[in-house]
Amino acid sequence: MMTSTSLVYLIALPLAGSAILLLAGRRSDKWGHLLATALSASSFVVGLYQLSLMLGRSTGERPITQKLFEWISVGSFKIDASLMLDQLSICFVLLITGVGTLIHIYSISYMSHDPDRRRFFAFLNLFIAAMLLLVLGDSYLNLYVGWEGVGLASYLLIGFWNQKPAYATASKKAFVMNRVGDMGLSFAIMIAFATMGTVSFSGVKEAVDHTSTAALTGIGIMLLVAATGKSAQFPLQAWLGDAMAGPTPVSALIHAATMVTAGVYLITRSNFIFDAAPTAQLLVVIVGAITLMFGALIGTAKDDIKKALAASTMSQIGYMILGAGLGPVGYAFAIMHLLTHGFFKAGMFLGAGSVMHGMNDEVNMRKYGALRKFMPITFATFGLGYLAILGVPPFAGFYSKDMIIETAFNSGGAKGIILGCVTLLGAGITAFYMTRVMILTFTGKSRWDDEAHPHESPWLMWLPMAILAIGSLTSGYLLSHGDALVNWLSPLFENHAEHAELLSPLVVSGLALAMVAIGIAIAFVKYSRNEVAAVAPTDVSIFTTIARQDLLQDRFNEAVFMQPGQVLTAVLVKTDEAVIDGAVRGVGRIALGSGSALRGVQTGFVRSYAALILIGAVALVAAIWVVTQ
Amino acid sequence: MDAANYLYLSALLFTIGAVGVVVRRNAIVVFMCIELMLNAANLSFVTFSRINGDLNGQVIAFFTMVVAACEVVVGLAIIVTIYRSRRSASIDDASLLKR
Amino acid sequence: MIDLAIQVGQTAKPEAALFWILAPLSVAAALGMLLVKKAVHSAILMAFMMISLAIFYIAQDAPFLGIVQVVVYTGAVMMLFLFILMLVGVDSSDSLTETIKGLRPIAITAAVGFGGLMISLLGRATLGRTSVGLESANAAGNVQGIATLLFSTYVWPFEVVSALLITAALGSMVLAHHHRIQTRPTQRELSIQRFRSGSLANAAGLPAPGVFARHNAVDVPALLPDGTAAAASVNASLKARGDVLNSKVFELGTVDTSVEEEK
Amino acid sequence: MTFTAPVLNYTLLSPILILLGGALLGVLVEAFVSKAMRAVTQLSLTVGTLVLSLAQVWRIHNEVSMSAAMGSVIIDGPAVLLQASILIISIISVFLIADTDHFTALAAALPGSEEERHSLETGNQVTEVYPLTLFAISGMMLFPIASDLITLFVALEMLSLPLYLMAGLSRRRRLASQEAALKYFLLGAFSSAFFLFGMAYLYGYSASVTYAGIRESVVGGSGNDVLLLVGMAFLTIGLLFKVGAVPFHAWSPDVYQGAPTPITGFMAAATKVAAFGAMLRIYYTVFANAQWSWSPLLSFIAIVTMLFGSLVAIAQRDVKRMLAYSSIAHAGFLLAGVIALNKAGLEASIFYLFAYGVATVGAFAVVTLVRDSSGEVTDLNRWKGLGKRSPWVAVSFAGFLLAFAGIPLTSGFIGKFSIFSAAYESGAKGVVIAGVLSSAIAAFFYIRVIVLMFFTDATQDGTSVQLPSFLTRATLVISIVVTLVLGVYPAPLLNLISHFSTFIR
Amino acid sequence: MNWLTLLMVLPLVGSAVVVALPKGNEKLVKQVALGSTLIVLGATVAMAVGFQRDNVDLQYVEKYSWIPTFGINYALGVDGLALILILMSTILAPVVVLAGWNESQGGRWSVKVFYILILVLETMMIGVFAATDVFLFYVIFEAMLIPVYFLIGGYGTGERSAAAVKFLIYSLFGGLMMLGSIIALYVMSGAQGGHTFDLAALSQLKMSSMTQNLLFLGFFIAFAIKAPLWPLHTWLPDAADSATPGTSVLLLGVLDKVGTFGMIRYCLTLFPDASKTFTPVILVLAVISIVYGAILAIGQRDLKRLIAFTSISHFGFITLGIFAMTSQGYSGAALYMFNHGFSTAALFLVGGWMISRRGSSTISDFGGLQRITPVMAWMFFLAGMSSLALPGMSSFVSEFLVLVGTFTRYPAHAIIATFGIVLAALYILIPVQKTLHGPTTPGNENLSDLNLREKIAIAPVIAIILVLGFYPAPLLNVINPAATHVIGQLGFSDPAPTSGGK
Repeated sequence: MMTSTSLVYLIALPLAGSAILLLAGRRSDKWGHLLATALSASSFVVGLYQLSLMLGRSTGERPITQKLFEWISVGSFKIDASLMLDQLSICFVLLITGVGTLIHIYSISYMSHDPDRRRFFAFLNLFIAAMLLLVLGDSYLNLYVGWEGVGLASYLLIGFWNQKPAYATASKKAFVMNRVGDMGLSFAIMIAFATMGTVSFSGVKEAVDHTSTAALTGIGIMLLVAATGKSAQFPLQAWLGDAMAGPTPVSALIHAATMVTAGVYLITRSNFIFDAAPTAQLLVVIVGAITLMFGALIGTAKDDIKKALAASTMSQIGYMILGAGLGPVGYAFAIMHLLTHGFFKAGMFLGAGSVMHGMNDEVNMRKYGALRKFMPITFATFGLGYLAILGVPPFAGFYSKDMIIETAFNSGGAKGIILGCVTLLGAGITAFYMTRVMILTFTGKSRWDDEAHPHESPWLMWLPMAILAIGSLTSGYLLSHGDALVNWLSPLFENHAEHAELLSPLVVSGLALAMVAIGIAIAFVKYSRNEVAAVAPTDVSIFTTIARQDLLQDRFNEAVFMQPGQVLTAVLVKTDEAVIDGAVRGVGRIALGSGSALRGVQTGFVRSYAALILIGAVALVAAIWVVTQ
Repeated sequence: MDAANYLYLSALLFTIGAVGVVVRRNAIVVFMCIELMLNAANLSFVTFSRINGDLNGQVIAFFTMVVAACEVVVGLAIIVTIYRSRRSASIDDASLLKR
Repeated sequence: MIDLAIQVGQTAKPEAALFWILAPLSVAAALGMLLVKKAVHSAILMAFMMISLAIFYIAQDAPFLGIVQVVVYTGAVMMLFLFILMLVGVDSSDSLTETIKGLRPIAITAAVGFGGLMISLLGRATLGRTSVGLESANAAGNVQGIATLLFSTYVWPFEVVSALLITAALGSMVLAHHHRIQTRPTQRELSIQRFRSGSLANAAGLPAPGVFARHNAVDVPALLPDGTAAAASVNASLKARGDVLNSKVFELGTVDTSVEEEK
Repeated sequence: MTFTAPVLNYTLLSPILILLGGALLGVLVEAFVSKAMRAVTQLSLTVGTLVLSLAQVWRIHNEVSMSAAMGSVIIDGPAVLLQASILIISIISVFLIADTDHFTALAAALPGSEEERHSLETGNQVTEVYPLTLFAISGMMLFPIASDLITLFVALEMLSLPLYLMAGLSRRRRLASQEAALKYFLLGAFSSAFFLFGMAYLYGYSASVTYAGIRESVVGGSGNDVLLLVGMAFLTIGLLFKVGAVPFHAWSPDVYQGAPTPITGFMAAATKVAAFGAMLRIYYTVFANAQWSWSPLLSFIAIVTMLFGSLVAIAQRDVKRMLAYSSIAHAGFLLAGVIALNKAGLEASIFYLFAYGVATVGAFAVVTLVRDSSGEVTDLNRWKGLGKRSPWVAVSFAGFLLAFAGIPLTSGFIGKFSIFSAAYESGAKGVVIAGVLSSAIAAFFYIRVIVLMFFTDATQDGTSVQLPSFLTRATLVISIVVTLVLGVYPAPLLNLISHFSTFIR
Repeated sequence: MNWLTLLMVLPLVGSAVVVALPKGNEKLVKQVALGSTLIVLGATVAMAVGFQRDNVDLQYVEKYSWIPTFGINYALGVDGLALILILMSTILAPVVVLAGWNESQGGRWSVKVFYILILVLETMMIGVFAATDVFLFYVIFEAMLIPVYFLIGGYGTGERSAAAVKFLIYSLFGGLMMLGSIIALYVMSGAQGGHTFDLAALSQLKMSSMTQNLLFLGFFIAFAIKAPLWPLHTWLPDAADSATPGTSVLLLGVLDKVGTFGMIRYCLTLFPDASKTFTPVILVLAVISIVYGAILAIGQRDLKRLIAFTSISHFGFITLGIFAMTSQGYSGAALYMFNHGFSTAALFLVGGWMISRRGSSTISDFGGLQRITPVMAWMFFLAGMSSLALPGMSSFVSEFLVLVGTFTRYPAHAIIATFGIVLAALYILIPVQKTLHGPTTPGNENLSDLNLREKIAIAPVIAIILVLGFYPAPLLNVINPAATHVIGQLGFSDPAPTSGGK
């Protein structure tokens, strides 16, 4: 593999920005956001430069590495701090820095009234750096550093307004649930090291052949656990909705476009493991399928625009995971959906931010309505994103999502049919809830409070939205034209044998569009024709109630983990005091007690002392008597 | 009748003396019981002296008498002192110091 | 017991008789010491027992010790005990009820155990050599034999014992010796004091005790010319002991019977 | 029968003879020197005597003799070491005794009487304590070097009688002091009766009263061991009484508490050296070959003693009583040295005795300093905040306590280590385990006192720390310095002990 | 040049100077103390530079006869592990002095005494790691309790004397257990060729497995108390609760390391077979400590106690690493010791500043500090991140090494221990949320942010945490040779990759 000396700048630039802003403190308030944006942009430029270099090399020589220094080396556990850029990473690098830069720009305006804007940009830069490390690391342990780094950045950004207790709690929840996933990654690394003696991607890839399936399945499942945590997949998805506590640009960047897709990256990156571990792969598919339905169902019931979008994100990532779980055929489609999703979902989030910006930070869609007139640009960009996510041709989603649905159907047997149906149904539900969002927000009658004065956002905000909207419009076509992305990525993946086609692409598209149409229709019937209540109605079906509560996931966690955990903690605290320390104190008390009791021997009477001596003498004599028996 | 009988007698007297120390309360009687024990020991010395056929035992007995005399002097002085302070010769009354 | 008996050998019959008479008596006396209430009785029993022991010493060819036992122990030490008993109160008697809970059963058990075990052990003891007797050791005389040992082999402890004696003397002095707080008044001072006191009644000295003509004893107060008793005429210590007789019976046909003498 | 005149080696006996001479001179001083001059004369006489005696011990330190006094005493290495220890401990004790404030003005005066008040006012002093102390010391010096039972018995009485007396001479709380004397005396006499009875059986067993003779019988006796065992047991009772081992310990807390504090210190330190010295000699030479018979029993007693002393000390509220129980526990530790029955055990015991003795005197010296208007304050509750009142005194007391607890860098640790390792070496593992365990228990109450002194606020109850007199200060300084130096660099002393500690038989 | 002796003497000289200083000038006392610790640090660094890192033998060896009667030597020497621990101690000492500039003021005694105790303690801290004579080690091991005892009892807060006593009694008890074993070793050495306390010589002793097991326990209990291993930990929360932050840093950061250091240096070296025998039990205890400490930390209401319980969890990791008997485990544990010193120092020092400003250590009394005292909040947050072993922090490297090293031999233990990292997130983030986040609660409005002195004090700690997180090689290079050596001596080598049984 070729080596490079410039990869490090990708990470170093935003990292330096973060460090400068944090260390300089208030002194950098005036120019901090500009610096951060500039550094993010320059990182993007470096990324483009690397892309151009890569394009200039032949297929086999495209991946490059840079060894920075020896990080950990103990015995056979040798980890270098080294970076690797290949066809997969470059996609992510560009997505991260590109979308990231747009969101930096957006945030300059969006956060302009916040006294801590500089800190916000520092965190954003930190996130960019960590995310880049995640995708550039050449071993699982390096990836792990970025993995937790983005977790930290996410925590800091979700809790950016942590003076609100609920937000602080949300950030904590995100971190802790991510850590559960991280634990999975730790296990995966440990198993890998114990069985293969290496944790670098290349090393593991080589070792797969002579490693047992059981071990590979273990690693795969643990990687999946990691992915579920980071990518908000079932059963570790509960944090994502709460994570909307963070400023909207954060939701757009981290919780829509980039970080949450890290799980997809991980699974795709580990394709050699999953390909060799069918059980793990099956689990990936199952998790993806469940989550996509899960997210879609939650999305139908949310009145909070950001939470609805978050549920959608969850669902869309479910698609990606599902796609990645479909094996060699699916990886590229998963990545493609990831990239297109990065555009349209980020665009929609920014749109939501724009709406909130104009609506005094109101997030309840029931208090929107008729915003189309007041925010035309936002409506337009949001609408493009909407079409993209629905998979309406020729928007981006059409290319990427349909590929996944198709691949699902074609994955063979009952599995293929079930998965295909699930993805189709998901598409329909997606259409329903996205249409609901559109209707509630932009059409109908206004349901705002009196204080609200909706207005279009400044250009600094709508420009990024516009760019992303263009992406939503074009990216699908560009990436799939001539199987561009698939071919680009194919050197990384095993060659695959084609399954017999169950359904042709045209049929799939037709079915999908039909489902979408049904979804849209239901939404129109339900929301456009009826008056929408400004206050969420309570006399709703049990399903709505459950969906509003994230399908009871929080309740489940509360009842199964948190409450028993709290009880356990309380019991242990008491036990520690009463039993363990009590035992120690008990020993002391026994000593003191026996001391006090033995004091009783000392009656103060000479005669009893003499009796003691006499008893001693008798005892001695008796002992002699016994001995000489 | 053999010389060993003296030893038995000596052991008996010693025992009685020892018990006396425990059961009697008058300091002087207690002290006399101790003297009884010393005398019992002396009887053993004399008897062993005879059995062993040397006079060492008798010499020890003699020393014992002298030492006992000294002890008596000191002991009685102490008893008298405490009697004068307390107006009581009962050793049970002297039990300020305990526990 | 049998072993020891064989090895030790038999002693002459008369000694046996002596032993079997005196031994039970001395044991009885020793037990008596524990059981009698009055300390002085204990002392008497003790003295008896010591004399018995002296006889045993003599019977066992230790005449010197026997004599010393009588002279030093019974004569001097026991007398010292008796003196102290006098000082403390001859009549004082102990209550024999036990006040310390549980002590008596313990003491009795211990005593029975101790005595029983000791006798049993002595019964088991063997010496591995025969009894020698003191004939040869006493050949030059018992006193001479002891003296030889005392002044040669045991000269060092003998010397040290002298220090012990000094210690004892010094110690008892520390505890008993009073310093004179003020100097004793001289005859002259006493005389001056007498004359300077309120009346001249005592200037000539105190009246002598006893009643002229009727009775003449130190424990009866003198009668004053008016027939009343002169309290000052009796020794104070007699009064303190309550040994003063009532003088009333010795008075002449009294003029005034209501006078009560002081005590 | 011919009489050969006895030959005494006066040089070898001179340490004791000097002491006796000094004591006799002291008696004469009582008779002929005016009251005003008596105290200072006695003090200088006593100290002079002790120093002279020590010098004499040094002069004979290389001598070895079994016939110094017609076979009554043995002069050998351990004898010299023990005698020197006794003398050094005695010297610093005498410094304490010299503080006039501890002894009654007139022993014969009734407590609370006019006579007592008067003699207090006139500044009367019982200067007889000096010769009595000297007599006691000469008894102690003789005790460990005696080599026949008679001398042993006489020495025992000689060291005891003055102590009985002096225990009753306290200036304050005189009833308690007299009670202490009575208890000490009665129980002491009781135990010496056992001692004597044991002697009788040993004499019966071996037909000899000398160590050598008894040893010969132990090694190659023809009869059975009953008389030996009984005699040994009773003799041991007498010795164990003196060292305060359970169950013959009961006198010591009461006597320690009641006796005048300088005497308590002297008694606790010097008597232990003497008694253990004698015990070591007897068990290491006379009874060594009967080890099978006494070792288990003595081990049992040692274990019980350690644990009892440590446990009961926890529950004490009086500093003197606490130190008494601690000294009981230490008697148990020292018994481990006897049980060891090897050269290491002997060396360790001698080191321990010296180190412990010095620290003990120091500790009691501190006790003498804590006072209120009615004398010493021994209630631990009133020692609160001592560290604030008088940091140096408190720090040195803490030093002694840490030494007792066996914390490293104090002499106590080296002592404990050496004695336990010697005992372990001889296979007495149970004793070592019990020793370690009771050390842990013991640490508890030593630390409690340190907490009281340093970490508890003082209450205003009139307790104060007296400014130590020059001599008391000397005692304190010497003992704390010795305690620390022996903890940090004990090598010279250990070498010395190792060089000398062989009993001749 | 006798480097180690020099290092030990320097603080003593410093304390002598402090003693000699005139009364009343507290500032001068502090300056002298700070100067002394900095000089010691300089000397340590100078010494460390000359350390030959590929040499597994002891270096800077010194040996003088101390108590020849018992074969005791004043023998010093360091291997990589000892070197980094000494380095850690000497770095922490000036930090503690500077950070706790005013913490000596509330004590029972003067400021002077405080610094004398600190300096004397520093001497002993160096000595305890440098000793190669078992007796010398024991002496220092026990003697160093005394200054700490007075530091807790004299300058702490709350139930300080009770806590000090508990600490001392626990430690003494453990020490006496060890003394028992030491005596046995000594006696055995006498029977097998002459009394000695030389570590190397003692490790050659032949003994029955029963004996070895018992003696091992004697040592191990002492060390397990020191490095609080469940269930011998209950002294630590009380002690940490009562001690001043600086004392806590030295107590948890350095003194407790003696326990884990001792396990490596003494338990493993002297009793290899017994170590193997007891490994299953110890591993279970270690895992329990990890989880238990973490859960208890979550349940604490008091900031200091919380930190103490986190340390119990961390010591579980260290113990786990040691007894995993792999080079990763060993190096991880060794590195963990070093890192834990700094992460705990950061937590205690910043926590201490928060507590002294707020006048309360109850977590719920704080709130919203991030808005009021941003720098302090950041420092606390970073310290917390270090404690939960966030990648990029030094503690991550060590924790992960321990887990990986354990997993290769004892997967089950490693798996349970890994759950500790989730709990760690909880026990750090809960107090972070309660103290730093949320609205500013009454009583916190006027707290002041860190001053320059405090910033200077904490800066090196944070710097070390971060730098070593990315570049631990300098330390690992020093530790690694010893790791392989020690593991090899025990007859272990790292498990080869299993290929999962294929």
